[in-house]
Amino acid sequence: MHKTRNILFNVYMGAFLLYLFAPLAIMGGAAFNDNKLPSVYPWKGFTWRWFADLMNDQVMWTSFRNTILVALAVVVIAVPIGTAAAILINSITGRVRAVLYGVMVAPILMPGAVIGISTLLFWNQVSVPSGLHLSVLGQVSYIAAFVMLLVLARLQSFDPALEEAALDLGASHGQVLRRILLPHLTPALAAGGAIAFFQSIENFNVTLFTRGTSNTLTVYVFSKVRSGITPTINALALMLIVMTLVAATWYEIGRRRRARVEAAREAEGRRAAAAEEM
Amino acid sequence: MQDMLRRYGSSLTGAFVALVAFWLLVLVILPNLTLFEQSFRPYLPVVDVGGPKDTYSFNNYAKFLNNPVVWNLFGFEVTVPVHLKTFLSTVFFSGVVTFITFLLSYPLAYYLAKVVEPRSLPTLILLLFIPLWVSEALRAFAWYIILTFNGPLNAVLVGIGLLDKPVRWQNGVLTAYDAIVIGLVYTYVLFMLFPIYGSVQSLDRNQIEASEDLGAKWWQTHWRVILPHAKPGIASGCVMVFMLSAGSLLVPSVLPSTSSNWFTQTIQQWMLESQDWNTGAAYSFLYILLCTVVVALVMWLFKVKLSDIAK
Amino acid sequence: MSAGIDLENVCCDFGSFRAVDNANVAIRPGEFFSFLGPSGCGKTTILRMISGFIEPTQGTIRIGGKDVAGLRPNQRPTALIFQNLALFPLMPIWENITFGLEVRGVDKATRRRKADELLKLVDLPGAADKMVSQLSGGQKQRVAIARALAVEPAVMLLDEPLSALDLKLRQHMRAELRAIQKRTGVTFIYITHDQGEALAMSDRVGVMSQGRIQQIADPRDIYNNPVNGFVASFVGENNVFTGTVQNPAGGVAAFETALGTFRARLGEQARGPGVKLYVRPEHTLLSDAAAPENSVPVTISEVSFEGAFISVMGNAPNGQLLTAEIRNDGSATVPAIGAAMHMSFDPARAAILPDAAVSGG
Amino acid sequence: MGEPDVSDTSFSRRSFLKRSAAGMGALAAPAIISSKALASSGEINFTGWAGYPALAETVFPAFTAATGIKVNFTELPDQDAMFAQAKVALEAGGIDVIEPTIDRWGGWNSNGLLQPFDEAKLAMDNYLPGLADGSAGERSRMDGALYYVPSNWGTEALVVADGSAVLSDPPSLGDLFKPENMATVRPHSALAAMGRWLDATGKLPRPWMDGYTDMGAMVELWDIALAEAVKAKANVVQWWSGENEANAGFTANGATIGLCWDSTGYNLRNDGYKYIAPAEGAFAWHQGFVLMKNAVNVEQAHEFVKFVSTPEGAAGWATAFSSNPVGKGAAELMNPDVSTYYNGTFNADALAKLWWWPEQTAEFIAKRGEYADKYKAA
Repeated sequence: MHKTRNILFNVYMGAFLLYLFAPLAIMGGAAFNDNKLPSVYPWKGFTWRWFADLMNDQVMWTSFRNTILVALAVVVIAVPIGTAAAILINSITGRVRAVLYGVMVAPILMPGAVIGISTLLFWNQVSVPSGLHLSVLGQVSYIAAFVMLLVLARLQSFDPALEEAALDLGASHGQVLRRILLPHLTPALAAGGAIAFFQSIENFNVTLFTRGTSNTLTVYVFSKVRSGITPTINALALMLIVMTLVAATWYEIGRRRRARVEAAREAEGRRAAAAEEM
Repeated sequence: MQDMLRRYGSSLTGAFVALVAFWLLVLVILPNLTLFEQSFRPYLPVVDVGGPKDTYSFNNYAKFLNNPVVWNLFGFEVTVPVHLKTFLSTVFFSGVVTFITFLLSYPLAYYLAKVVEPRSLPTLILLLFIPLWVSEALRAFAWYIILTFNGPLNAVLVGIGLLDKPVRWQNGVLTAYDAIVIGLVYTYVLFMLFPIYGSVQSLDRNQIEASEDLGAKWWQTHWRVILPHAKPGIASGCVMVFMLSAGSLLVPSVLPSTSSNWFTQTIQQWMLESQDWNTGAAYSFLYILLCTVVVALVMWLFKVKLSDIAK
Repeated sequence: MSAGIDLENVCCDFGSFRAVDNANVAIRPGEFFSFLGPSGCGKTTILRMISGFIEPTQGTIRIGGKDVAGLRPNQRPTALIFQNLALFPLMPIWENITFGLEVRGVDKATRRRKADELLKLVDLPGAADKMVSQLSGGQKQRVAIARALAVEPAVMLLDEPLSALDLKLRQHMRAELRAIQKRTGVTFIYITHDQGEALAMSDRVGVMSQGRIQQIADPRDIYNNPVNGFVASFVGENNVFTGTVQNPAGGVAAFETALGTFRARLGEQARGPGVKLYVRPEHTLLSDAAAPENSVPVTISEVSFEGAFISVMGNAPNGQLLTAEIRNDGSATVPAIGAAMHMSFDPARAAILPDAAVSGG
Repeated sequence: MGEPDVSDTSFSRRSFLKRSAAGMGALAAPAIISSKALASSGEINFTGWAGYPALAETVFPAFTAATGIKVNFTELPDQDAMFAQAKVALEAGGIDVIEPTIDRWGGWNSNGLLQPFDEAKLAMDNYLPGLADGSAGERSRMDGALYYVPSNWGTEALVVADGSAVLSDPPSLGDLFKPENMATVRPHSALAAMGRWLDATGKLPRPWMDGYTDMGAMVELWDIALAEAVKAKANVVQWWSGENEANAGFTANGATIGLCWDSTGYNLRNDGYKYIAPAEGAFAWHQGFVLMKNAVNVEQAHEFVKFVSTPEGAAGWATAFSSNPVGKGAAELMNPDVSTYYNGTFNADALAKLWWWPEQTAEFIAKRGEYADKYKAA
C-alpha cells in the first residue's frame, strides 16, 4: 500500500519538476536556434550568434549593471529597515502591534504598479526627480517587509535571556547587538539579503514607473518583448539560469558541510549527557 | 517599548524606530496619501493644476461604472460596466489560479514534508527554488513560446496525432483567459507550495500515525488531521497567490488573448496610455480596496488571522 | 570580593498588580541566601530588580552599601545565572566564559588564560574550544557558573538554575554550587521553588508569597518555627486543624476544634480569624491507646511505604484525614488498614499560626 | 574632435569623411578646433523609440562625429511612455529632445511641456516639400512659433500573407474584418479602420473626421464603429502594441492580414508577406522632434534636429525606422532595399490618398481608450 503510494508520489514529483523545468529548457533551447523568432520550433540550425549579439548589446550591459546596483542598494537599505522593524514588532504587544504589523505587511500585497506610481507622485511633489534612486526607494517599501517577516521568524527562536545575560555581564547595548543578536540573526539576514536581491532584480512594476530614463534588465527585457525580440533574450535567460544553478550548487555544498559539523557536535552533546547519567 | 529600551538602550532603540518610521511614513504612507489625494482631483493640463478647475470630486471613481457592455455569463446576458467586468474577471481567474495552484501544491507539500527521504529533501527544495530565480518576464515569455499557434506544443501534438490541426492556445480553449491562467499558475505555484509545506511539516508524524492506527482511511486522515493543521499555510499560500496573480502585469501582458483584460492593464492604460494619473490613482485605490475585501472575506471564512498568513 | 545587599521597602508594580510588596532584607556579604516561594510570588522580580533589569517602583536597593538606583545591569557588580543558562550558542565555550571580559576590552591572550583557569575551577578542563551543543546539561551548568564568575562579581544571582536537570544530577550540582560558593566567597542569591534545594544549600532563606517576604530565617528555623500558615505548609507537610484560640498565656494557648481542645505554642501574630493549628506528620505519634492530651481517635485508611519512613493516614471521627509518619527502623509495627488507633502530638511541637501575611496587611 | 568646416553644405561630405576616418581608427587625427565646433560640443539627452538599434549604431555616431555632441539615448516603447516620462522630466529634468508624432505634440504643449525652436538655428530649407511646410507646417506651429520639426514619416497599412489572405479588388480596410481572414490589429486603429471603411462605403451618418474635432460626434461615430467591429471580432487572432507582437502575430500566431506599421511589412517582406495600401488610403504618421521647456542643452538640441534634416541624417533616421526620410537628397542615400519596398507599396495614387492621423486631444485619447477596452472585452 505505502509502496504504491510512494511510487505515485515520486512520479508526481518528477512530473512536477518536469513541468517547472521544461519551459525553461524550451526557452533556453531557443537561444541556440538560428531563427530570428525566439522558439525551438521550427529548428533552423544550431548557432552561437545570439550569445555573440548579447555580448555586444551595450544597452543590455548598462541595464544589467543598473540592475545589480539597484539590487545592492535595495539590500543595503531594506535589510536594516526590515531587521529594525522585526525587532520593534517583536518587542511590542496588543493592538498597536496588530496595526503596525498590518501596515508593514500591506506593501507586499499591494500591486507593484501602485507602489511605483505612488512613489513617483510623492517624490515628484517634493521635487525629487525620478530615476533609479526612486526605484530603490519604491522597491525597499515592500521588500523591507519580506526581510521583516524572515527576521521576525528567526527572532521567535531567539532566547531574549541571551541579551540579558550579555547585558548582565557588562556588555553595552551596541555590543549586545553586535555579538549576540546579529550573529543569531545571521541566517535570516543572509536569506533576507538574498530575497531582497532577487526580488529587486526581478522587479518590473515598481521600476517601470520610477526609473526615470534609466533601464534595468527586466524593463529592458520587457521593452524588447514589446519592440522586437530576438533570441538574445533567451541567451540571457539561459545564462541567468546557469548562474543560478552554479550558485545554488555552491550553496548546497556549503550547507551540507555545515550540517555535518553541527550533527557531529550534537551527537557529542548527547553522548556527554548519557555519560553523565551513569 | 519599555522592553526594547532596556535591551537596546535609547540610542539604538531610537535608530530602530527612526528606520521603521522612515520606511512606513516616507516610503509607504506618504506616497499612498499622495496617490489618494491625487485620485480625487481631475486630470488637467499642467498649466491648470492648482487653478480654479482643480477641485476635489468623486468623478475619477465614477468612471469605474461607465461604459456598460453586455456580458454573457453562463448563458445569461447581463450588462455591466466594462471595467467592472475586467475587475470581476481578474478576481475570478485569480481565484481559479489560486485553486489550481492549491491542487498542484498540496500533494507535493505533503510529499516533501512527510514522505520523501529527509536526505534528498534539501536538494529537492533547492531544485524547486531555481525557477523562482528566473525573472517573471522570462517565465511568462517561455510560455508564450510554447503556446503560440506555430509553436512547439502544437507541433508536438499534431506530430503525434493527438490533434489533427493546431489550436490557438493563447486565445483560449475553455475561456479567453486560459493562457494567462497557465502562465500565472506556472509563475506562482511555488508561492503556494512553500507555505503549505511549512505548515504540514510542523505536524507531528505521530498524529498521522495515530489517525491511521484508529482506522482512518488516507483521505480521512488528510481531511480531519492534516488539512486542518495546514490551514494557516494554505490560507497564507492562497492569499499570496491570489494577490500576486491579481496584481500581475507582466503575465497578462505577455500572454493575452483577444478578449482578455486584466485589471492591472486597465490601471496601466489610465496611467500610461491615457496619461490620466488621477483616474489611474482612483482605480489603484479601488483595486486595493476591493482586493482587500476579497482577501478579508476569505480569511474570515477560513477563520485565519493576518499574523498567521505572512509567515 | 563580595558585597552585602540591602532591600529597603522595595515595591514593584506592573500596572495595578503589585509583584513585590514592601520587601525588606539585609543579605550579608558572602552569604548564600535563597528566596523560596511558589511561582508568581515575586522572587524572580526581586532578582531582576537587584540585577537591574527592572527598576523598583519604590524603595531602595543597596549593593555593598551603595544605592544602585538608575544603574543599568551592565553597571552593577552582579552576575546573573539564568534559569535556562542563556549560554551563547554561536560562541565556543571559552568565548562564552570570557564574554564579560571581552566587552570590557581585555585582550585575547589574557581572556584565554582566564577561561582555562575558570574551567579548571568548575571542573571542566579541556572544554574551551567546544561549542555549547557539544556539552551535557551538567556541563552547561558549570560553564554558566564559570561565565558569571569571570567578571568577578560581588554578588551572584541564580534564577532556578538547576530546574532543567534531572533529580540525580540536581542533587549533585547542589553540593557543587555550595562548594563553589564557599571557595569563592561571593554572595549568592538563589531563587527556587524547591524547598529541599533552598533548605539544603542556604545560609538563610526568605520565604515569599504573593509579593511579600513572609519569613527570613536559617533553614532550620524556617522548618521548625514557621511564622505563619503559609510558611508552614509551603515548607513541609502538616496536619491542620481549624478552631479558636482560648486562654492565651505565655506563648501557649488552648485551641478549641471540632475534635476537642488542644494545647499548643501560640505564634506571635496568631490572632483573629484564619488562625489554625499546624502539626508536622513526623511529629504526629501513632498509638493503640489514647494519649493524655492532644489525642484524636482515627481509623487507618491508607498506609504507604516511602522508603525511609512509612506514611500512615487515618480518618478522624469528623472525617478529617490525618497523617503520621513512622521511621522505617523496625521499631514500630505497621498498622493494618481499618485498625482503630490514636494520633497525638506534643504541645511543644504544634503551633497555632496565622494565615500568610498579605499585601497591604 | 573638431572640424575645420561646419557649413551646412559640406555637412554630409564632412561626416562621411569623418565616419570613414573613424572606421580606420584615425579618431585621434589632429584637427583645428573652430569656435563653432566648440559651442556645439557637449551632450544632448534624447528620448525616443525603442527597438530601432540602427539609431544608436549608425546615426548617433555620425552625429557625434560631425558635431562632437554626445547623445544620451533613452529608449521607450511608445509615445505614451514618452509623455509620462516628459511629465516627470518637467520637474526633474533629464530630457532635452523627444520624438512624438505630429498629432500628439499639441497635447504635450497644452500641458506646458514644450518650448519653441529657434528657426534661425535650423535649416528649414533642408526639408522635402509638404513635410515642414504647407498643412504639416501649420500643424507644427502654435501662434507662429515652431514647436515641432519632422524626423521621418511612415504609414500604417495592410500587411497580407501572399496567397492566403482574401482581398477585395482593390484591397480595402474592410478586408481586415472578413471572416475568412485572420487578423492582427491594434484595438484603436482597428476601430478607426472600421470607421473609415464604413465612411467610405457610405454607412456613417456624418464624416468620420468629425469625430476628431467634436466629442459628441466622436461618441456617435465610434459607437457605430465599435458595434460593427465587435461583430467581426472573431477573426482577430492577436492584438499587437509593438513591433514584436505584430511580427509574432503573423509568424507565430498565423495571422493572414494585419493593420500594421510599415516596419512590420518591411521586416516580413522576405517571408511571404506584402505591404499594401488600401483603397481608402493608408494611415500615415508624421514623427518629429519637440524641445522640452526645461531643456538644458538647447544649442545642442538645435544641432541635433538640424542634423536629421540633412540628407545623411534624414536617410539614417528613415533607414533605422524602415520609414521615409524628411530631408532633400536623402532618398538617394537610403538602403535601396527600403526604397524599392516603399515604391512597391506607394505609387503616386497611394501617396495622394495618405490619411494623416488627425490631432487627438487628451480627452479624445481617454475616450478612445475606453472604446478599445470595450472592443477587447467583447
